[in-house]
Amino acid sequence: MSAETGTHHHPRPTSPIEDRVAALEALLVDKGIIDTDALDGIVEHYEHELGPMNGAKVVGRAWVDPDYKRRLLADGTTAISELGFAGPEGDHLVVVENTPSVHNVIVCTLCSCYPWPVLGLPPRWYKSPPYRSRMVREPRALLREMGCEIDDGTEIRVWDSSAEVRYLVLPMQPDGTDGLTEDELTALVTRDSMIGVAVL
Amino acid sequence: MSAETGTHHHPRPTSPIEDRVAALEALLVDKGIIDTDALDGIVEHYEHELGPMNGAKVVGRAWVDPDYKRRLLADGTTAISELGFAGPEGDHLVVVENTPSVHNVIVCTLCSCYPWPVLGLPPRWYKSPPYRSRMVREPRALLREMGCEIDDGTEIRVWDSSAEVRYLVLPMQPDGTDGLTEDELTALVTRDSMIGVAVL
Amino acid sequence: MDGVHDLGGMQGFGAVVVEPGEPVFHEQWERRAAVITFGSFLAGASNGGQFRHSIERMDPSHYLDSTYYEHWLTGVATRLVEAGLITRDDLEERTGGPFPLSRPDRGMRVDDPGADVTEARFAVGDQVRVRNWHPPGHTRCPRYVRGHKGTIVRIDIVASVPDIEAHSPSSRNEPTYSVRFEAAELWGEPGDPVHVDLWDNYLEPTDER
Amino acid sequence: MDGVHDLGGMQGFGAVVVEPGEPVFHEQWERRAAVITFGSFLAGASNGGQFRHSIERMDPSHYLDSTYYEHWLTGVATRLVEAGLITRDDLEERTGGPFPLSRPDRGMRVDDPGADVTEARFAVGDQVRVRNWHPPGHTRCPRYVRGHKGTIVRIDIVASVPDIEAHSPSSRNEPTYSVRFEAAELWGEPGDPVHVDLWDNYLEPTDER
Repeated sequence: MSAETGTHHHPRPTSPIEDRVAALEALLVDKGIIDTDALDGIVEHYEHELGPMNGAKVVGRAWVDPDYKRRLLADGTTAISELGFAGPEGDHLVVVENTPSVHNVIVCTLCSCYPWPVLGLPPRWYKSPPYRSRMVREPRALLREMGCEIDDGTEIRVWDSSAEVRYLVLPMQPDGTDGLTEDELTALVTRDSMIGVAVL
Repeated sequence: MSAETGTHHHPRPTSPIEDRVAALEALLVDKGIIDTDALDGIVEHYEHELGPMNGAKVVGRAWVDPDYKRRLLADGTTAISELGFAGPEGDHLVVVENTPSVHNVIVCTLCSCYPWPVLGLPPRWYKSPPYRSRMVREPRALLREMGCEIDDGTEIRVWDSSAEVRYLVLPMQPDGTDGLTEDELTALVTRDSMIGVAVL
Repeated sequence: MDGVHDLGGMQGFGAVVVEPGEPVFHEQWERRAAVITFGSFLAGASNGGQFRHSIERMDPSHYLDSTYYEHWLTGVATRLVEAGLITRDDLEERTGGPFPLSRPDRGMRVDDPGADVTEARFAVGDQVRVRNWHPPGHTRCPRYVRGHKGTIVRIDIVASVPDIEAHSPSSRNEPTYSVRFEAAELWGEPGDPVHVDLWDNYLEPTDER
Repeated sequence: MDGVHDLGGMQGFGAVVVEPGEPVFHEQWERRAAVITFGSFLAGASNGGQFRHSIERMDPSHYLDSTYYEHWLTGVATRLVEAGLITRDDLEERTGGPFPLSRPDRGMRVDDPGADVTEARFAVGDQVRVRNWHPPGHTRCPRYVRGHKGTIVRIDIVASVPDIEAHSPSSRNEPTYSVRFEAAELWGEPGDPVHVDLWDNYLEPTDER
């Protein structure tokens, strides 16, 4: 870490991040600006209750229920809220469907927008400069580098979540899984397949 | 300083710059790739023989000798070499003249190109991201911030030295200096006035 | 603001490094930074545009050298100091050392944001061109699409314009769109299309509608 | 390569800090870095395009965090390792620790650079448009003028195209021009003009000649 203030000619090394976080928290509590008891619960909710297991339920349902899938693609927010998933960074959800001719992948080049209610808080690589810079410029090459080979005949559609919409990719159901139950199908769905950096 | 290799998630702090320089120099000498005795002389030449005192002589001559000034503006490289100044980063010199209606300023946004034979090696601020980023985007505001106020009626011409040409600004001769000798005039000329971030 | 945060299309950042089995928070301080950030939103210290812009204003090398939750911490602390709820001296005294904040806001203050726009100016299928402008303040229009032509593929909600809410005591709502850009238009060579979500005022009609 | 080195028009870097009475070299290591750099040129380790590109390929935060002579040192060391004259292991063993080098060259190798162009395609006063392209390798065409219209104000020498010499065992010469761009064209608002020196192949005719 090297955060410095001012110019790099006169470096002013920063305090350790742990000290800075502790100082700001203590200051805000002392001044009565934040109430950590309530907030601890909120963050625990984000940490434990939100995550790709939610998105997987949406995908599993869409695979077994054509009517749900139709509603999901027409109005993602409403169809997803039927399963109980809603909240910050999920007020306007759009689901984009992978098909043999189209593969979708999501990115946020300006910061790190991500559909929290269905995927949880984003992984570091999603927030990193390499992913944010390259996914719009060379999606096919980057997906290949990440182990996701897309057929030349398949168009890759990149979705840069630069406004209010948060995207979820609906992956294709893997071959040979037609006999599985909804729960079994849900268990097959990975976070990366719902971002679009993997296929199932 | 914080140079790290790899990603910032797994920092690998670098060795001190002094150690890196010493190591590379020793390695190249041992392998016979460089001969530091000869090179020391070259660098001493750059450090002590090149600098704004050269450019000042060009400017002083142009102020007292209208024929030289005409040749200087028509072919900077040749006219400057008449005074004995030439060499790397000075093979294609263009002199841009300040007038009551035009103020010129030079920058190199992509690296730090600079007319070495007449101005020497560039100062740090010329090579810094703030100067390189802002001089093309908001020259008038940046010049004002640097203490150089240009009349609203005067066009500022920014020259980004992105190819082979290196620029020298010919400042306007200060009022009330008509009676001075060439040497006295030369002594008035500053580096910053020949970059275009100051007027005399 | 054409800052280093505007990463779309930039080159030279190397490989994407995926950490298998990554936890939600890597260190306890990340969890505490999230607590502080959510708390500061509840305390009304920032709207979305103000918070994002406080991060965009970080020193560029600090931005690139630090991870997401340090961005949050730095942005939140900056906003709290700017709002007068805490002082930098208090912060550094408690920290026992330097606490870098973001650079000052250089955006133009908007006193009158104008009337809301509730009708979509464009229809799905329309060709549009993104305006060429380079505001010193906050915007959600990435640099890599400015000046380029695209096609409206979806009309989304009417929402507060971030460029305004970041620099105004008030706000203006406008329709948002998803716009498809062909790779050749953006990068000058064939490739796959990119869709970018843009506010109404970022767009202009083209002659080719 | 659209890297962080391509700084023209970027925002967020703060004030220009001028050091009064600044020496040519601040530290002895800067002088030694200059010695090494000049020596490596004499040894034929790089042409101009290769050397500049070796610096452009530095890790972006290393680039922003370090000063000019550290850029030189890093570029020169990278080139010497790539040329097989030294190895990174040798370097790090001598250093007694990590010696960061630049990232690998991602430019397209040019085997046949084509014939020299010796006649200027444009005349002073011609309107031109800068091509919109985003090569992964070296170029001396700054991003802030790509796609924009300007006017030829000066025809300069015929010179080796950096984009080619950085990625080819051979080279191609072309005329260079100084091109004037109005502020409104570049930034979308009134202001003072910028002149950029560009190689012939960076430019296209416009309909408005």
